[in-house]
Amino acid sequence: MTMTEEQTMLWDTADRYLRENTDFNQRRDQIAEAIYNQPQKWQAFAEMGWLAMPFPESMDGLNFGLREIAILAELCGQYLVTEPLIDTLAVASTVLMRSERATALVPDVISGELIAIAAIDEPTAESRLSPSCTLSQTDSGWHLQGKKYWISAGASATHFVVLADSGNGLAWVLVAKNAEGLSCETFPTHDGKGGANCHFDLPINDDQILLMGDAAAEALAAFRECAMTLSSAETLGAAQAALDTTVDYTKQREQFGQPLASFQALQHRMANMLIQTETTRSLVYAACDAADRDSPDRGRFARAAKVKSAAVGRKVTQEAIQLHGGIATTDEYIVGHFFKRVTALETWVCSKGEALQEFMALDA
Amino acid sequence: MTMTEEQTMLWDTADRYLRENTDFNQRRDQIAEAIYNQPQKWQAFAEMGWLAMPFPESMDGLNFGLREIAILAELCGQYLVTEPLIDTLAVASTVLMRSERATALVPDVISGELIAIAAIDEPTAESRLSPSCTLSQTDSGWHLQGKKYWISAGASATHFVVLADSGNGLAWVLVAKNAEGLSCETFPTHDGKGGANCHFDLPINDDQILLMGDAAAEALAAFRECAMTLSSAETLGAAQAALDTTVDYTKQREQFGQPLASFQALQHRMANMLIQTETTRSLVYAACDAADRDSPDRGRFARAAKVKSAAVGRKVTQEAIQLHGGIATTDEYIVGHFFKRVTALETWVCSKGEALQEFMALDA
Amino acid sequence: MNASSPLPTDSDAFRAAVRDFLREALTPELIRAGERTTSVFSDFEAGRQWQSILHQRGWGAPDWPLEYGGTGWDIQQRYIFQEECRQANAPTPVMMGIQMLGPMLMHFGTPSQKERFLPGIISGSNVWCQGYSEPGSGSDLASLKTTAEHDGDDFIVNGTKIWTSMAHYSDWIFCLVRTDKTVKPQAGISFLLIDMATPGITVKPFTSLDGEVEQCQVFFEDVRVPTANLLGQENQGWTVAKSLLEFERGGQHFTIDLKKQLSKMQHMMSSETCRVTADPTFAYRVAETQIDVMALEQTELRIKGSLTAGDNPGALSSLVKVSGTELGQRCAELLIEAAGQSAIPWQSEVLAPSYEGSTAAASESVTTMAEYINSRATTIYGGTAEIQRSIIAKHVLGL
Amino acid sequence: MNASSPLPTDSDAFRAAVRDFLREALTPELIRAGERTTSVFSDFEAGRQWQSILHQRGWGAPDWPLEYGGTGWDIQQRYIFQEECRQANAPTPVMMGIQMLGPMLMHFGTPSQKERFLPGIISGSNVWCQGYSEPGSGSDLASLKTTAEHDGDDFIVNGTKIWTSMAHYSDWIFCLVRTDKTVKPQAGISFLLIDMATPGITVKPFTSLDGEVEQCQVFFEDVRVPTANLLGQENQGWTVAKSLLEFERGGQHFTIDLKKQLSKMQHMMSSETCRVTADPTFAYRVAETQIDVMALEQTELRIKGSLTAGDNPGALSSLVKVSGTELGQRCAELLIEAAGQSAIPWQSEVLAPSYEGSTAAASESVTTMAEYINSRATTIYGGTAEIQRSIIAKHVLGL
Repeated sequence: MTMTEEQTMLWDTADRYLRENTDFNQRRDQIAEAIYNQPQKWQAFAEMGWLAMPFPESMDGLNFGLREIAILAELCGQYLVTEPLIDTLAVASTVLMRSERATALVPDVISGELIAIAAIDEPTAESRLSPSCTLSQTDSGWHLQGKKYWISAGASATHFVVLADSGNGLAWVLVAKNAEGLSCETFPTHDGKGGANCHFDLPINDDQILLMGDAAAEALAAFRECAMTLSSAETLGAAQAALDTTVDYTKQREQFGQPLASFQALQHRMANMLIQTETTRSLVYAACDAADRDSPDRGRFARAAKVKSAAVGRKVTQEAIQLHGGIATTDEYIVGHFFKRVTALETWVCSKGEALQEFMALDA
Repeated sequence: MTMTEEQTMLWDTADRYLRENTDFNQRRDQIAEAIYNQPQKWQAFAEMGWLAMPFPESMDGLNFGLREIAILAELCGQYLVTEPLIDTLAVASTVLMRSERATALVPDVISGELIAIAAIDEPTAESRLSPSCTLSQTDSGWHLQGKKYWISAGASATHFVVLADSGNGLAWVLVAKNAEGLSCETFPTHDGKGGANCHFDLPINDDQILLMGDAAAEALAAFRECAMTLSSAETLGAAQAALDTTVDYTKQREQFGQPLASFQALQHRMANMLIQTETTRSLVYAACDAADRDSPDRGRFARAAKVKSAAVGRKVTQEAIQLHGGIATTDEYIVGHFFKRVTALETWVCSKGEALQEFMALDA
Repeated sequence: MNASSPLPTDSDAFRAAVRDFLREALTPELIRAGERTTSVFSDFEAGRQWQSILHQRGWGAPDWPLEYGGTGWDIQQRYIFQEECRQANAPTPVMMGIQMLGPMLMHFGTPSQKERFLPGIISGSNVWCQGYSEPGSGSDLASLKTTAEHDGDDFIVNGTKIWTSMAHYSDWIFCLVRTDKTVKPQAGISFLLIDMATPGITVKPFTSLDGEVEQCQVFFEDVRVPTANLLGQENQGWTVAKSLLEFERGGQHFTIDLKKQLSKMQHMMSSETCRVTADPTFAYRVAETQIDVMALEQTELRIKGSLTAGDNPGALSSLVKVSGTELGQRCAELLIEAAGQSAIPWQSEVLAPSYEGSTAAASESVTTMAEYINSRATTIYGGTAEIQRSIIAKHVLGL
Repeated sequence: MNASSPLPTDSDAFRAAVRDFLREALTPELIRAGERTTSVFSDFEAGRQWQSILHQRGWGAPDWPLEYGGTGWDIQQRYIFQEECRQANAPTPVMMGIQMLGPMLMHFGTPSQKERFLPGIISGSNVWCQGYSEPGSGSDLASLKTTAEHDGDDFIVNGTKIWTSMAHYSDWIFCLVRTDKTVKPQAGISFLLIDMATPGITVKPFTSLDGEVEQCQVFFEDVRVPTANLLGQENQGWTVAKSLLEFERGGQHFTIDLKKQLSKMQHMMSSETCRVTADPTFAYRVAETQIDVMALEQTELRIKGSLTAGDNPGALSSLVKVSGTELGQRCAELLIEAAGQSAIPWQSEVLAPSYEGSTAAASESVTTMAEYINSRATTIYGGTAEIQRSIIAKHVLGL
């Protein structure tokens, strides 16, 4: 599970770029102006090939596996990236990759022009897997009708990839954000990603239907599994960064004449944070490897990683705030932002509870 | 919830008696010789009126409430009493009190000659509430057939009060331990109470059937509720004693040139032990008061106390061992014995899981 | 009708009387302010308005002795009153003056100080904030560096205070300042009452993690404070502050808020957006939390039962504060799990009591995320959970 | 067939070969000894017998280098071997000689020491125990007081050691002793190998909380030990011991035992005595524990993957020890809950491998209580969980 040379190079390059191009105060200012996807940054991601990662070489892609994509996810957590990177890569790796009709779109995805975000959540909880959004046949083609809510990174989308019920199984439908008949309300989110609530009531032509029936269901399963692992990886990166920040802070901050880091009760709690973060790391990397080997255990590992990372991400970032004290409760200090991002990741695509139930069902 | 003068007196008297008549090493020796009920002690309990507590004055009883009985239970936890005190008082307060046929037995119960222990557990889990043990009518009377296993304090019983299925609802049947047709295997238990496994296959006459039908079911409900509260009270006493022992030990024991009690990580853990023990105390006393006031909430409080005390008793006694270190893992040091007794109390009559489920059912 | 007017002493009747009052007095906007409260403070103006209404009714400070405008209610009645206010979604005003400074003024203040300050506190016309923590001294309060030096009949105050809740709205601040640097830290501290309008004071508000502004840093530059504004003896400020801290911890009925959170949970679990109805462990975790809330409630009753009004609950208040705040965090965690994805929108305009429009979040999740985020601060302010545990270790266990 | 005999390198075939061997070599009594193991040690005689069988097969010390009788297996194969032994209920011999002393002898021992001691260790004919802790020095190991003073070619050893596992069965003890009192504690300690038959040694066994005897106190009164039995340089014992401690922590594959516990759980949950089948949260808690075991297993693999044989896993071994032992305690807690009342009988005779009679406890719960009780010691011996956390804080986090 150590990194290959290629992976190390990818990590180093991405880490350097993000370190040099991330400014925490600038990030706050941009979020305040409802800028969640900074165009130059997105362009740079495209130029570095990040958006081409999952696609095969035949499509001018890099043919990277989940382990490589997870490197970016981990760094997104560490640098609090608000750009829709894991969101688009999860869709690209699973839905777009499976759709012949999407082939024509891939160059725009790779260049960064087309930002496709999955729209699966609806107001009722069950509808995440069984959408109430319908795709129905009309005389002239199809019609999409329904609501998709609380779409993380929805504010940055140029297109939505909408999960709908076709009457004949599931369907994934591509809808441009500016399409007539789509009313889309965007809103800020606590984690700075920006979200959207959408009402769809519009005609759809064949080309927009990316997948249907069994293929669509398979793509949903793959999308969810991919999202579980990527959210785990990003959570890992955020938890590690929260721990690092805490270690640095407690070494500097003095109370009662000595650094906080010298208090045994705090030391043991930071040791727990490390233990939890490191064991999570092992599981996240194992989930990537299981997926890349297409192991029969891949679904089990993805769910295990999700369950573990959700619990650990929550606990570690909560502890990071507590060990800092007052300063961590302000918006101008970074550590609380890891906590907020981890909180959002907890429920993105699949909650810890859902993952645990599915894990048990796989074992039964 | 502060104690009345009478309760304080009861506490002080019982505390003094147990302090003066409890010797930890003697206790170990007796357990090794399979003596779980020391005759002089049991006689003293009777003389102090402890065995008469639940009965009305008309029966020469003291007519005390659950709050007073719980005082004894708490002290049983503190002094690791192996005599079958809460076991017999739980039966007396609920089954015997409800049975007219038991009236004749009460003087022997009060004098300590008749030691009646409830036998409700059977090899399968469900049978705790729906016994597979049968009481069936014969030409000449009745016949009791079946197994009762893992009867805590069963080794000290002179009689068993057996829960059986009469075909017409439940029945409580009194069987002398030396009755022909009862084969009884006694065994030591980790908590020093001694137990028994029984096979019943014997004729029963009418006088032995203490309760039947609805009255028996009501008595079972009352017995379980009473046992939940008394096990909570004894757990509380044991947890408090484990905490006190830990505080004393860590003040004396030095490591790295200072008392263990001066290490912040250990201080905070002992503070947690105190917080948990004190909040449990509040709930246990509230459960007693709810029972004594016959409040509509009495069942809810009994179950809440059971859930809380089981969790806290486990955690506090585990922590007590950990904070002591090696010495606490030996049989000759007291603190591990609180842990073992609390572990036995966790499952006595009703487990934490059962109590939690019942608590939720009451709320629904 | 003033504080001494007869109210039913029977608790059911008392509760009914409180409910009648609340039904009449709470406007829809005040109720919205209560509903959309995401921390200990409601919308400031709504809170001030509510305090004035309560004061007019004679209920401005139920915990105070009758002579200072209290109600004369017993502990049970005060508990019922607070519980009914919370259940009716009354807003919560800035209470530092009433809950914290008031009792200490009564105990340590001169007659003229009491006369001067208490009426403005109870009416809500003077809002107070608390100036204890400093950038360099959080848990280690005694290391504070803000100085007050004599200059004729005045002190000259220099320094800065941080985590000063609601300072940007406050008329006055009660402060710990160093008046003697030559003695050991606790011995050289005094307790000063300072008019926020005094020249030389500037306030820098912080945006909290939830995007709202409640905390501030307050800077003092050659601020003149009359020596008449000293509460207690000079260099005795630590004694005054210590009782205050304990009062702060013991003065809250945590279980009232916790039960409110649990009833929100019931409401959310029955909504269609709830993400956890299919997860059987969730209901169990809620039930275990309920049981812990019952245990804390009985503990609060035990402590209150052994105190007479005005007593100092001492170190046991640390136990209640730790349990109450950590249980509140658990409730907030359960709520955020139940809300799931429906809580991600962050629309601060929605929290204004005047807002009547629709919300991007599910209606039952509008405040959930902010409450969850703000719950993290509850184990930090008013003495961290770590400090409370150290107090328990030292003063209860004698370690 | 000795260690260098060819075995299949493909892991499935290797596993099959190990299974074949175990099927043949394990007698019913040895299996019963394995099944009725309630701590790290099986019945002593059964363990010794098994070690001798393994040694004859050439598998007495798979982790050792080939030249000393090791197997030459890679990490994966050693893991499979251990896993198969555990799954087949092979007994666990006293391993202090093989796991702890052996590697240090290879590293610090003179040629003649290696020649003299290693063969007896691997064959099981010489059983070793570890003499580190003393009544006054537990976690603070460096404060130890047992002295060794030069007298001609001997040391004279005086003092006492405590928590010496299996001392009452051991032929030899490796000890930390103080050889220089004038320097700071760590600098004056030496590492001595002492024959337990030497006059002046007495052993006092302790009954453990579960009623069995494993721990002892060992007393040394003017015990003569040849200076030739010094391992490493005089006053360098701390260095020797430190690597040993880390080796002890890293040398165990915790997840093998954890997976065994989880499979016991599956078995118990399908039995009719199981008390928790109706409780849906129980299955969830088992699943979450399973996930934590998976995470630890992957962590063990990550650590092993970055080590070559014989390397010292260092501070990361503390992480594995804390997680492994605390997870083992969680498994033991789940098992005791599942067993419920059926685990209350305490019949030590039942634990003897020769015992074939019936049991008062349910058959699947015979060892459950003792395992639960003994699990509490796992976070105490070999460096407490507190010491491990302090090591992580210091050496990994740099606090």
